[in-house]
Amino acid sequence: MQLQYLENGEILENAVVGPDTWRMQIRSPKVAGAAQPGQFIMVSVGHETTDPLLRRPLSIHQAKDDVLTLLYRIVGKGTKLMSFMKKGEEVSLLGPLGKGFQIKSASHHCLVGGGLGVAPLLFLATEIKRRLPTETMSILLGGRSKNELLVLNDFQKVAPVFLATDDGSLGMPGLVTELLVKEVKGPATIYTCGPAPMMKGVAQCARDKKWSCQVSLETMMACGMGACLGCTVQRSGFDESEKKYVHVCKDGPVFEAGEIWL
Amino acid sequence: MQLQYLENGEILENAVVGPDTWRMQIRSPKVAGAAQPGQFIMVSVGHETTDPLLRRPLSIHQAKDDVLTLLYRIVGKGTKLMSFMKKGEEVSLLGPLGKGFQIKSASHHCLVGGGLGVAPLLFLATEIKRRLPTETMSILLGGRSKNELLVLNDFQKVAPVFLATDDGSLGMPGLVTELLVKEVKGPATIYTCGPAPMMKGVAQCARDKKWSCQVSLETMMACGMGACLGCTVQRSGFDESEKKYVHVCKDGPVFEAGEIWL
Amino acid sequence: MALDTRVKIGEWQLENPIMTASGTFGYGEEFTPFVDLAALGAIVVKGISLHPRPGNPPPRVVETASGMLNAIGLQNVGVDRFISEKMVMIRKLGAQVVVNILGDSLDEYRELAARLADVEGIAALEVNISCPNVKKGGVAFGTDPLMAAKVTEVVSRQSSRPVIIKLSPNVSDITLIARAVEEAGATAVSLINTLIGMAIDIRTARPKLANIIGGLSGPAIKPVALRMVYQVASAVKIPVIGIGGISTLDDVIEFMMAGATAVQIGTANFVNPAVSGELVAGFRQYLRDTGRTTATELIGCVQR
Amino acid sequence: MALDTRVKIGEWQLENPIMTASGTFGYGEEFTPFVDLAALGAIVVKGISLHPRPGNPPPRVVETASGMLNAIGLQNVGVDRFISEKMVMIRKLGAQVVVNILGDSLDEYRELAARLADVEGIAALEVNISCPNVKKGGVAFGTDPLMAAKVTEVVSRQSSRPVIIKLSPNVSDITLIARAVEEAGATAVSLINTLIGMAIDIRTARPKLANIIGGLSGPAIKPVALRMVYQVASAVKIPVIGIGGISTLDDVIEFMMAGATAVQIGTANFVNPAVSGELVAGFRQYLRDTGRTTATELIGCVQR
Ligand SMILES: Cc1cc2nc3c(=O)[nH]c(=O)nc-3n(C[C@H](O)[C@H](O)[C@H](O)COP(=O)(O)OP(=O)(O)OC[C@H]3O[C@@H](n4cnc5c(N)ncnc54)[C@H](O)[C@@H]3O)c2cc1C
Ligand SMILES: Cc1cc2nc3c(=O)[nH]c(=O)nc-3n(C[C@H](O)[C@H](O)[C@H](O)COP(=O)(O)OP(=O)(O)OC[C@H]3O[C@@H](n4cnc5c(N)ncnc54)[C@H](O)[C@@H]3O)c2cc1C
Ligand SMILES: Cc1cc2nc3c(=O)[nH]c(=O)nc-3n(C[C@H](O)[C@H](O)[C@H](O)COP(=O)(O)O)c2cc1C
Ligand SMILES: Cc1cc2nc3c(=O)[nH]c(=O)nc-3n(C[C@H](O)[C@H](O)[C@H](O)COP(=O)(O)O)c2cc1C
Ligand code: FES
Ligand code: FES
Repeated sequence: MQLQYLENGEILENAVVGPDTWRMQIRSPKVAGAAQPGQFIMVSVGHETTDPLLRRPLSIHQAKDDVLTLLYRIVGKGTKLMSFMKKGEEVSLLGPLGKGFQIKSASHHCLVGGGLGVAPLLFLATEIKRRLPTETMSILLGGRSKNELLVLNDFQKVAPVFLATDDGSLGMPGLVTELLVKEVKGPATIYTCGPAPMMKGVAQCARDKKWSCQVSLETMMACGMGACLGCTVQRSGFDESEKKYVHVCKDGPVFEAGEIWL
Repeated sequence: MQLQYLENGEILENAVVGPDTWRMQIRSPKVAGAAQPGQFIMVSVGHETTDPLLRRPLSIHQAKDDVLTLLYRIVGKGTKLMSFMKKGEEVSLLGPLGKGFQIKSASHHCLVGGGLGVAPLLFLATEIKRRLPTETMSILLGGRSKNELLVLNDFQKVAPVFLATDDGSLGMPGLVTELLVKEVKGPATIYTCGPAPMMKGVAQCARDKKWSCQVSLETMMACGMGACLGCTVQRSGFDESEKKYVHVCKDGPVFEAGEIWL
Repeated sequence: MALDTRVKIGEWQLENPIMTASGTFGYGEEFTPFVDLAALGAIVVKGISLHPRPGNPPPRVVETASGMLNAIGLQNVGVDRFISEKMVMIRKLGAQVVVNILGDSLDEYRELAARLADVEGIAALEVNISCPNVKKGGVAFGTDPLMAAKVTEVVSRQSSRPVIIKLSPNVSDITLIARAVEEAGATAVSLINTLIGMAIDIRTARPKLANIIGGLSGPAIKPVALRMVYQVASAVKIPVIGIGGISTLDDVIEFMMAGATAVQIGTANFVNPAVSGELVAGFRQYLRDTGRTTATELIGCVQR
Repeated sequence: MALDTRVKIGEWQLENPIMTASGTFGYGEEFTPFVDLAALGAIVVKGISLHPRPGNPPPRVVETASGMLNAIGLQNVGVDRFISEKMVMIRKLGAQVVVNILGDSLDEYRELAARLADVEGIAALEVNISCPNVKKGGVAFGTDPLMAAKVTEVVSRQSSRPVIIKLSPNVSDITLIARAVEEAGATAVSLINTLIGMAIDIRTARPKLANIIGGLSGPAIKPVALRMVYQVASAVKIPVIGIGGISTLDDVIEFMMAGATAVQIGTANFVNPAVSGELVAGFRQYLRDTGRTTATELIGCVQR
């Protein structure tokens, strides 16, 4: 079984990087050392108190040497409490968890992210570039408007970035799926993370073109490690058998699009 | 009914003053303005989380102009969370609550405190001195050992202080009750707060000498304002009637010793 | 467009669905510095018995994870002093007042209802058949459909006012009790009362409550309360008043969507004594923000 | 002086009273990076049914105040694949293994017990008669003393191993069920399973769980669980295994003082996957620090 750790990391940075969006850097040699792109961690957000009770799943935004980076949006009390954490404090991490992206040689690598879905893509882009330095890659990012497009510079350092916003405040006006059709001509391998409707659109488009497409899913999670069976999504093409569901924390969070949506 | 406020105060200081013991100064014009010696406040210790759920009762250690001071010992998660609060943060206070000490002219005022029981006595001493400047006062403080005798300088500024420690590491070796017998010869009015056994000893001694004695009690509390009926202590000399119990948060926390212990 | 925040319990119309729960709001006056009681849907006063009760010895309360245990033991001044002293003060508060009663025999319930029958300033009676803290009576009535029905009958017969039966959650099937009291003529049911719980101080190996067991309340019990409100609302036609861990506006809306016509705020009053008034204001705002015009639209609107 | 941390459930001796609860510990292997499974008193595996079950549609879990709701729907591979695949792996873990079974008919319970009868590497059976998530079966067995007794009989007759009956807390009087299964031959009882609860997403006016209702677990339910363990331990002579919100060493001690011979750790495994092992170490230390020499001294030592 893959290596997993329970590690108290030291917070090196915890700062705002966008509207309600924060980035936390943590020194956690074990977790950072074992991390693969597309994997996630479960972070504990309270001090000894029982509310919030459960750890929160967050994608590994970047892992370099002994430093792990998280990119998170405040949507409730757990992420709110995370934003109160200060440099120098300890935070408990469980990870790395789940199956990440498959990185194989391809004629072109295309990363498509929407909203907070960009989180796992930076680490992915970095690793594709490191492992397959000779291959081409493009990064397509979408959001409702300009200020939803996060950490652009970090992406631009790795590969050409194409942008789309619903309100046209930055990049092409429209959806990132249109951007995909417009910018990616030749055959490509697609990696996508973002809101479900966006990912479905991307998967649809990839299927039409017979491109391979990996999607990164989110569900509610209690344990993050395959113990509670709480994080199911339905598999395409299976009905009443015990194969009907896959577990996002263990079988995923990254899946072949076809496994989830026919 | 007496004035009570729900006020968000600004933390001016939160620092260690003894073993596991902290002092918090809060700018809270309303509560500080209305406070009387012996009264207490209910402080909320969590951010929006439901554990810990209830406010915590703490005595008013000092109230000067618009600043309220609390003296607290870390005994569990609520006080632990208080110790994490930082200068500049807001804290919600409910108060001032309860009936404090009766300050009447007396031939001598004697304050007897043990352990954290010193908390309400500083404000009391200050007020006795302010309201009855010509009358004599002595302050008797006891503890297991030296480092349990807290904020001595603050008391010494107000009136002569006599000390006793079980291990003799500071002041007279022995109990504060022995100190009372030794130091206070003439008739006196006694005000005491501390561990129950100590207060019983003091009350006993006062009764023998026919001195009036006020005791400040602690119980578990849910509301602090007379609504839950959770903070009862049994009254002396009442049995099965509805007068059997008094409520520490409303009828007290300060009582005539005779009302509780015959 | 005008907002209609009113809800009806039998013939009784409340200005809004926010009430306070018995035993958590004293007799109202303690909260006057923090809440305009007249602005609340109603206040429910501490449970009243025929004779004065001293209540249980201390300790009576202890905190638990997101909740608290209480074993007050129904301390109260008795119905006579309640009428002669407390009601005089309560009438001055200008609030809609529900009087919560409890007995340990049918006769006691009957007698209580009779004495309160023509006391003015009382909007409704709430009958506690479920308090877990008193060994005799209490639980027995609340867990047996027949006894629950009998209590409902005797009280209803004595009272021209709405009679709200307050149900115990410590039962296998709360809908059985709810149906029984509905048939017996209850105007409405309120639920839940506290779950029975316990805590031990391991340093002394003694129960933390002198009464050994006590009633669990607060956010911890909200999921159980919401489920029971949902089940009961689906099982009876009379109005259901939701109680149990309600602290925020979201909680209020959840209970109404589950089928509650009104809600009661209990333990949350201890955490924030101003909360009931804040929820009334928040409720108006919520209706506006969600483009609703009446409170009644919310009742039971959860999708099944 | 030597410490004896062992406790006995029937003829079965556990090295210590710390077990993990069914459905919260997978089949054990997930936790091998964090816990030495052989050091635990025992592990209880996810509930097994006669036929494979896909379980409920998502969402299946939601957090509540100091707790969580789950509606997994008893997803499992079925007894045959459990025996042919899972048990092979489980035997390698070197742990004491309790197999949790559930059925929706007496025949199914009988058949399950029969198939597991001579499978090696199983220390005991735990019979779930209380799972609230499945509409048929489950609850019915657990809330009716007669049915509970019948299940106990059929399973015991098929099994030479200790049979632990796991009780539902969603009943008016849990001691009735406990006594019934004791008389029917249960080796021990374990309690509590989850309380039935619900949560609503007010933005969509939909239940947060696809199954609408689910089982409430975690620290929120601890006071109710402790009270039931105390009541059952006073009502039966067979060992009681305490379950419900246990997360800390203090919790373990509270349950043992209330009368539990052993305890199971559930939801806490999700918060800290190493907790069960930490509690075993902490338990030894606690006995030393309090000058005790045996675990059994603690059982039921709370003052009444
Ligand atoms: C594998 C995985 C990776 C994720 N990566 C990231 C990331 O990199 N950055 C980021 O900001 N968020 C990420 N999320 C979502 C993140 O876990 C939730 O936003 C977070 O748990 C909310 O916690 P909270 O206490 O702030 O909100 P809560 O108060 O718990 O809930 C607030 C809202 O968030 C929703 N929510 C709660 N938990 C989850 C969850 N596990 N998944 C989806 N929605 C949830 C609730 O339904 C509710 O509507 C990821 C989720 C998963 C499953
Ligand atoms: C009127 C009044 C005035 C007080 N003044 C002070 C003060 O000035 N400084 C100070 O340090 N403490 C004071 N206390 C005690 C203080 O309220 C408790 O220590 C505090 O509530 C513990 O909270 P916690 O969450 O840290 O501990 P918890 O985790 O809640 O409990 C830890 C331990 O403290 C005990 N405890 C909890 N609440 C109370 C309580 N209300 N009274 C007594 N013991 C309790 C518990 O039984 C437990 O043993 C006062 C109490 C009262 C009633
Ligand atoms: C301290 C306290 C005293 C209570 N006294 C009564 C009572 O006298 N009569 C009654 O019917 N319910 C009583 N209750 C139950 C509450 O009215 C309410 O049903 C329960 O607390 C659940 O709501 P909550 O979680 O919002 O507190 C009491 C609850 C508490 C906490
Ligand atoms: C996700 C989850 C799945 C569970 N599955 C089962 C099960 O299959 N069989 C069973 O008897 N109990 C099951 N339970 C109940 C637990 O074993 C335990 O009785 C309950 O959660 C209370 O303990 P806790 O508060 O420590 O979690 C499950 C609980 C949870 C949270
Ligand atoms: S979150 Fe527990 S199994 Fe996936
Ligand atoms: S603490 Fe609630 S009445 Fe005293």
